[in-house]
Amino acid sequence: MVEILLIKLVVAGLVFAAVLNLAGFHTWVERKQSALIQDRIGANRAPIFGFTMLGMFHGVADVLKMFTKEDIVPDRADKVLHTIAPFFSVFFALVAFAAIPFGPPLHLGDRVIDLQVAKIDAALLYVFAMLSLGVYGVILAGFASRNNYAIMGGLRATAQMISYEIAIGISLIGVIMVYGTMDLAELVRAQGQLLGGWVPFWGIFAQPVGFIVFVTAALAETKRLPFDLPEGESEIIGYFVEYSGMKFGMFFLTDFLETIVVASLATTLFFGGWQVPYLTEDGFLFPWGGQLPVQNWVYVLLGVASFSIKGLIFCFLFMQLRWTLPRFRYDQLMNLGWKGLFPIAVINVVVTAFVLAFLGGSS
Amino acid sequence: MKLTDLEDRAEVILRRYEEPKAAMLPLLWLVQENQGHVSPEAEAWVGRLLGVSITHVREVVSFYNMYHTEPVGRRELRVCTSLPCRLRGADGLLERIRSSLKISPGETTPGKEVTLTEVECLCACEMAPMAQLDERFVGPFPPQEKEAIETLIQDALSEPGGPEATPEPEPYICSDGPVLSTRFKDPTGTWLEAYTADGGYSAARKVLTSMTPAQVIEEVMGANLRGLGGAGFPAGKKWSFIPTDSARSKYLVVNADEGEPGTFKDRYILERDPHALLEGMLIAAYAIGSHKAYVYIRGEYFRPAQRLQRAIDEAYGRGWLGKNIQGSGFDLEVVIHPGAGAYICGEETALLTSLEGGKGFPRLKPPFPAISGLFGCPTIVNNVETIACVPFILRHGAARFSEIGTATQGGTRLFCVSGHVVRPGVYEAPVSVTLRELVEVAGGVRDGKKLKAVIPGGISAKILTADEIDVAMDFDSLRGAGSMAGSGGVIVMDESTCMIEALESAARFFADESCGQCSPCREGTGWVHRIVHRITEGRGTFQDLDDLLAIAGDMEGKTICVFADAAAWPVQSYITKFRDEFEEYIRNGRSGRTRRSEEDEACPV
Amino acid sequence: MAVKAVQRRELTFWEKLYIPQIICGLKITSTHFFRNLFLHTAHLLGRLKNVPASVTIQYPEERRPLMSRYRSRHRLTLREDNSPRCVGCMLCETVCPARCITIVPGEHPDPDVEKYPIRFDIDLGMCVYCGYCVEVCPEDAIRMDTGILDLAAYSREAMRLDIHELMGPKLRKPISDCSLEFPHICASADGEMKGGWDSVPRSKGS
Amino acid sequence: MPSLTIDGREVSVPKGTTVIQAAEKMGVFIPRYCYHPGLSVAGNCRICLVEVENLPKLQVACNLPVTEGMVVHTGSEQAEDGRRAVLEFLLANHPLDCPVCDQSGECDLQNFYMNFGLYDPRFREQKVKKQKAVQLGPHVMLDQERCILCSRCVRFTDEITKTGEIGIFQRGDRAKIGVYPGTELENPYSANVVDICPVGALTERAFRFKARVWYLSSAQTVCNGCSQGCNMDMHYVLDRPHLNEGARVVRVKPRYNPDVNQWWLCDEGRYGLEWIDKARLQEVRGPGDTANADTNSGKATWEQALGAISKSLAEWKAEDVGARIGVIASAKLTNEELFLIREIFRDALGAQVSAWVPEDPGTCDEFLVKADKNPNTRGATLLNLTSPDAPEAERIVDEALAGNIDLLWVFGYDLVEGFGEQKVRELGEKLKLFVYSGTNENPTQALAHWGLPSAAYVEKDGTFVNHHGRVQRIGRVFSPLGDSREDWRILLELGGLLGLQLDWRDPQEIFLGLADAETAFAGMSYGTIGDQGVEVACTKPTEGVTAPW
Repeated sequence: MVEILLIKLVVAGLVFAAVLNLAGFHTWVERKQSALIQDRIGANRAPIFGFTMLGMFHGVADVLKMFTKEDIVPDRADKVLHTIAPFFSVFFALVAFAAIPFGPPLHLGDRVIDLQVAKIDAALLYVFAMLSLGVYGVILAGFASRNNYAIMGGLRATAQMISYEIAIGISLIGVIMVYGTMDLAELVRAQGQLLGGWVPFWGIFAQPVGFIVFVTAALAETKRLPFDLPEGESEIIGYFVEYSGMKFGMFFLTDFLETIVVASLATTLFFGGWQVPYLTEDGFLFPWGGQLPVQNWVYVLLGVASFSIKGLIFCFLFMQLRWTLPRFRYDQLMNLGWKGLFPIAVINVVVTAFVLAFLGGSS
Repeated sequence: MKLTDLEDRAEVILRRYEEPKAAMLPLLWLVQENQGHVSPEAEAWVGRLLGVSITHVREVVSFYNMYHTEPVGRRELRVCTSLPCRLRGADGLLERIRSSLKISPGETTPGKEVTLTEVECLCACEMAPMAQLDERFVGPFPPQEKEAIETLIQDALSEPGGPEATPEPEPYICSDGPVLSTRFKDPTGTWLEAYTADGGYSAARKVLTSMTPAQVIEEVMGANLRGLGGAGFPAGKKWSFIPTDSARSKYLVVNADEGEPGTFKDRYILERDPHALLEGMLIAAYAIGSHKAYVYIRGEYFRPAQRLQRAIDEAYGRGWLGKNIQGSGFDLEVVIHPGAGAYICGEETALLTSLEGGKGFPRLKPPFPAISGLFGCPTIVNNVETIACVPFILRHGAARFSEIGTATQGGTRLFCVSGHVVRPGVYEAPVSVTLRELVEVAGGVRDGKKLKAVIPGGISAKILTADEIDVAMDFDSLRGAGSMAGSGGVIVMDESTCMIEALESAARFFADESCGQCSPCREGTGWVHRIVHRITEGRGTFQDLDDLLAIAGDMEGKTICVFADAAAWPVQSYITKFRDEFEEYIRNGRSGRTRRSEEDEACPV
Repeated sequence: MAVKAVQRRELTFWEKLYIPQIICGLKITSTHFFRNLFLHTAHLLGRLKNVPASVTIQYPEERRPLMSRYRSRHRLTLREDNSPRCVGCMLCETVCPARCITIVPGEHPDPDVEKYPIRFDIDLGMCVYCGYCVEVCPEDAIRMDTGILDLAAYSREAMRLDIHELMGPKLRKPISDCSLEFPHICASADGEMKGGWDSVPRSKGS
Repeated sequence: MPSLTIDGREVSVPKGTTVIQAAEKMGVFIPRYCYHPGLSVAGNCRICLVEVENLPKLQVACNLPVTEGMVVHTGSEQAEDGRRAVLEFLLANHPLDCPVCDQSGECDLQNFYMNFGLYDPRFREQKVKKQKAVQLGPHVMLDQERCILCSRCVRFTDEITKTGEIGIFQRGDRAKIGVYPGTELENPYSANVVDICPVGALTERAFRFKARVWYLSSAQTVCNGCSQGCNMDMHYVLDRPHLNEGARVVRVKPRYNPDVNQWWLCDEGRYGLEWIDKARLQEVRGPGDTANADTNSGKATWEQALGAISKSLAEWKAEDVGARIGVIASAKLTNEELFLIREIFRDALGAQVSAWVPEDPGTCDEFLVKADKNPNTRGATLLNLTSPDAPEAERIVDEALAGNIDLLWVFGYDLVEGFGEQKVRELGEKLKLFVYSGTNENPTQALAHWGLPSAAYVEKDGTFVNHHGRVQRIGRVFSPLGDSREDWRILLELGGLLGLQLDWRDPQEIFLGLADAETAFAGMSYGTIGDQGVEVACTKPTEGVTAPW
């Protein structure tokens, strides 16, 4: 029992460390990526012993700065809620990772270790529950600040969450219908099959429309451009207007964490999670009949790498979108959510149901 | 001599004046004669005697040129560099004296022998270029006559009071005109006997015994006698302005502050026929009911003042002045008041202010002097020559006088001809004489040169070119010709004259002599001089000529007295009539004629 | 105001779909991204140095040339004897819209100069760099041509420049250590700058 | 009464009036430098040129007596041209150093030049060099280059002070103003030459380089330096305290009042105002919590002070022994305050009240300076607060020392100066309550039980009556410094605490009450007093304005 606990702790620690570091790394990526897009150089200072590492230490400096900055709590703010809100945000963004499998089970001696922090049957529900709860942090921050702009930001966030949560949920129904499970580990495993012997049976192929709806709505969930209306730096600043120091940093962090969560989810749901095409537990089984047996640890490593690369590609994509698209107007946001994504998702479910009925449980 | 030792003499001087402050100039003269200069102690002493603050004494001392505030040499050599003298070589003379004495104007020789000063017109233009050694006029000293100049310098370095080698000047006196100059040639004619022998004082006797003041004024009016100081205001009319019903005392003031460059006629009357002036004064005083007359003589006229004083003393002795003159019951006192070197005091109100012991500031008119003049009392100010005409009128009748001249101006005038003529000097002629005739009478242009221009009435008058001189010399004709008769100083310029340098000389004179009261004149004269001076230094621009005309125009008619106008007229006339020459000078940076810097003694200016 | 109605272009179906348009956008940004990524990498390896990958100027190592009329930090110009040209006319203090200039004039030993500043402070924290002070100065005594752009300090007090600093733009030290040639050597104020805002009682009426 | 036309409008003026006066009367301002209504006409600046029909030349308006039917144009092209020409001449040798000139901003040369000037100067020559920064006397600096030789100052010293210190030396453009070398411009009115100087040639040494005039605000007040009550404008600066080392009053200028001071102000009054900003009492000082009531070492609030004082006074009243209260008022207080003191202390409490304090007479002359240095002695007399109607201060002090008075309030008067420190110290020990209220720190204040800071006279409204019986408003210039309060406010609050029916809220209302109560002031109000004041009804022609005009 203690062993299991230890193993879980190690896995949880690994996820925690990876995700947080990735989030930190994101600040650098965002700087550099935007710089490259805009023909700039981007962060290239903050040397440590003369090394600048392409400006990578700026993130470190940022963190140090945020920790040492004066923490301001507005006079009329609700002190407790104001303090709790950022922790809420970060916490729910982090715990969402618990249910995401990031690799195939690892055989260590005779012990099988799931590369997933928590094996939950209805993991999908859990993840979305956590993501939905994240909005509480935003709302609390907005209300506790006692600042009109903050409240406005909080309200916008709430409305946006509700509008897009529905689209996400419905878009995923198709996935669930196709794979018949809500356990993410199962879902990933199911995507390991081949469709017609050649094409991996990934969600993207099974549910292309669902994917688009999901990605769009999930982006909205992250409150990043082009859906950053709750923040809206150029108009209302948003729910964290009254935050400074590390509390602000936590909202900032949440932003990146959510990006990673969404990227991970998209990978898991639509791109086969840790699956590598044609790679099974026994090795590569190419459709043309070729075979390449691999050790279990290679298999696991390849799985983790696959998951990571897919996730990073999504992160990159989201970032690229953020530096490409301008912000939506609020009415456009609502139109898109309610009049665009929602009906499309519903139609997608119906069409999926029909297709499944016709195929008659071929999966 | 100590100041305390002068108190008695100061007392005598103070007694001459109605108000103590009026004794300012004589007292300062007294101090300077005895101490060589006016020291701060002396200023305090004078201020105390007069009941005037020491500041005001210093004001007066600093205003007049002839007072020294610092110790000076035992002798003073004043070299005139005004236009008439410069036309005949005053610059060369000054240069010789400077190089010989090794001092600049304003400085004193190290041994305190002599102080050299450069002065504006000493009104002895007939002996130009000339100088004044202490109280004596000496001249002429053409620069080429080196020996005469050396002699003058030796005299200057000798002890005062000793024998001097420089001869008395011998001015050319050809004039024996009908009215004023009949007695000039006779060196003994200044004595009372000689004057009475020539019929003098008969007019005065007639007036005192048989005429009323109104009749006298009537007679003078009928003679068309104009004020010959320069303004040309009918003398009789002026006299008639004196309020007859006023109980206040009335004053007659004779303006002998001759200062206009090119004019020297009054000096001849004062020196050679003082009794004519006294008789005229007696008649005039009778006509206006005055019992006190002042003669304001410019400070540089030492000998004329002495001659007049001698005549006055004689007249007192013979009962022609003082109480109950010749038993007629009429009283008249005459006081000579010395000026101290300020051209502006020739203006009648400035003369009155100066006479009252102030700086020579012209007064605002109204009120006019005939209503409120000297000491606030009705006052008539007349020029020496004007008054000297009066005996003739009363003796021979107004008609005789008036028919000599033109319809609007009777009689003759003493014309002072100077500059580039063969025989500079005083010429009496009827006022109807033309300018060309005058120049010819004076021998014409010297050295056979061609005539270039003539100033008909003293330096202030607008210049006339050689083509314009066929004009009668009375006031109205000259005004018609665009100039003025002024003081009768005719300055002749030949073709070698540089008009720019002539204007510089005039401008310097006016800048130097402006009293500084009214702003247009104070600043304008200095401004004009600086521009013209800059042109003579070769740094002129064509814009300067327009500026000069504009400044001159702006100065005109905006001041208390006509000094500013007088300063503006030469500028306007020289530039408009000789613009080509000015432009050529500016273009070349120097005169196209002769340059002063060259040692060219034959062609001064 | 005239109102001009601009007809919006009706979106085509493909445009309404968003997705192709988004992809177009992504194409543009991605082109830049990958091109620059390639070039930067090449530059790191010392290749293709002549092909620029960015428009960035690396301030402070690289600086763009300043326009001659650029308004940088102020300085007080000097006479030949190293005393300030300023005559203390206070026109700059008068014209300053930010009221950042504080001048206390004093009597200069040379009567032809008459006035000179005992004190001349500019509070850069308040300055709006409008340059009016330079425009208005009748003596050309103040200029904004030092080219000093990096104006940062750790306190508001440190943003206040006194006359010593304004005369020698490098100098920032106590007056007692000052070696600048002053006509007065601060003597008329007993070696101190007088009349500071802090020493002045605030009047209620103002 | 000849009538003339100026700029198309007809006006009738008394005979002998000059055109400049006639124009001024009808509101046409003709520029002037040398002309000053208080001095003789010099006519030398030539700026007041006007065009008169049928006269060939431009005339100076300052010396042109009006004649019947005269038609004057002040703004015609000819007149403006003439003025422009004159201005150009005036500026020819002017150094044009307006930026460093103290007069800049209130300079007639600057103003008229802006109106008529040739902005492109034609004068390109070397200017005449004259002396700058010449110290003429204790109060006046001279800049000969800026001088336009209008001779106003010369005429002022000749005609008004008759001291003749200033003169114009030399002639032509070398002419310069100055005093005789080695002498000073030192007469009791010397600073007036600065006021009348139309340019920056004469400047005040006290004001020199202190501030630019456009920083100054101005308010009307009267001088409290002596019983003449000269009208003046107080110039102050509140928003640039570095300029004047924190003092609010920068300078004062005389304000024209034909019946009091004309255009002039004495130097004593002009420079005697430092006390307004220096060494002021700014906080209420009382016995504090210490049992020792004989010191005022502790800081207190007004509420504590007035509460304690009124309680003591009320006790005395309850015992009906009012005569044991003594009040030494001051002729430096306003009529309103003296009236309140009389109402509260003498009439309501039955105290012995005196405004008659021993004081040595100061300097005086036959012009403006009066020996009585209190601005309101006449007012105190009219309110019967001086002998013989009231006891002298000396008697009150004696009675206090004799133990007949237990409660003493001194308004502003420095007892130590009048009676010696020993006596006052004794007073402090003997008296049950010893209150001092005043503006500035002095030894008496330190010895009183309560030291109340009161506002300076320029910090409150009110009226003074000058020696000649003229009631003048002093006008409020500043708000009281620190914690200090106007005396009338202190008295009104005290009256309220004592339960007296005083229905006045401000000096204006108090004055109306005073006008009702005193026949000398009958019918007056602040409205009728106006800027120039009015004479009290029963003016005794004691000593009139014996000015030399």
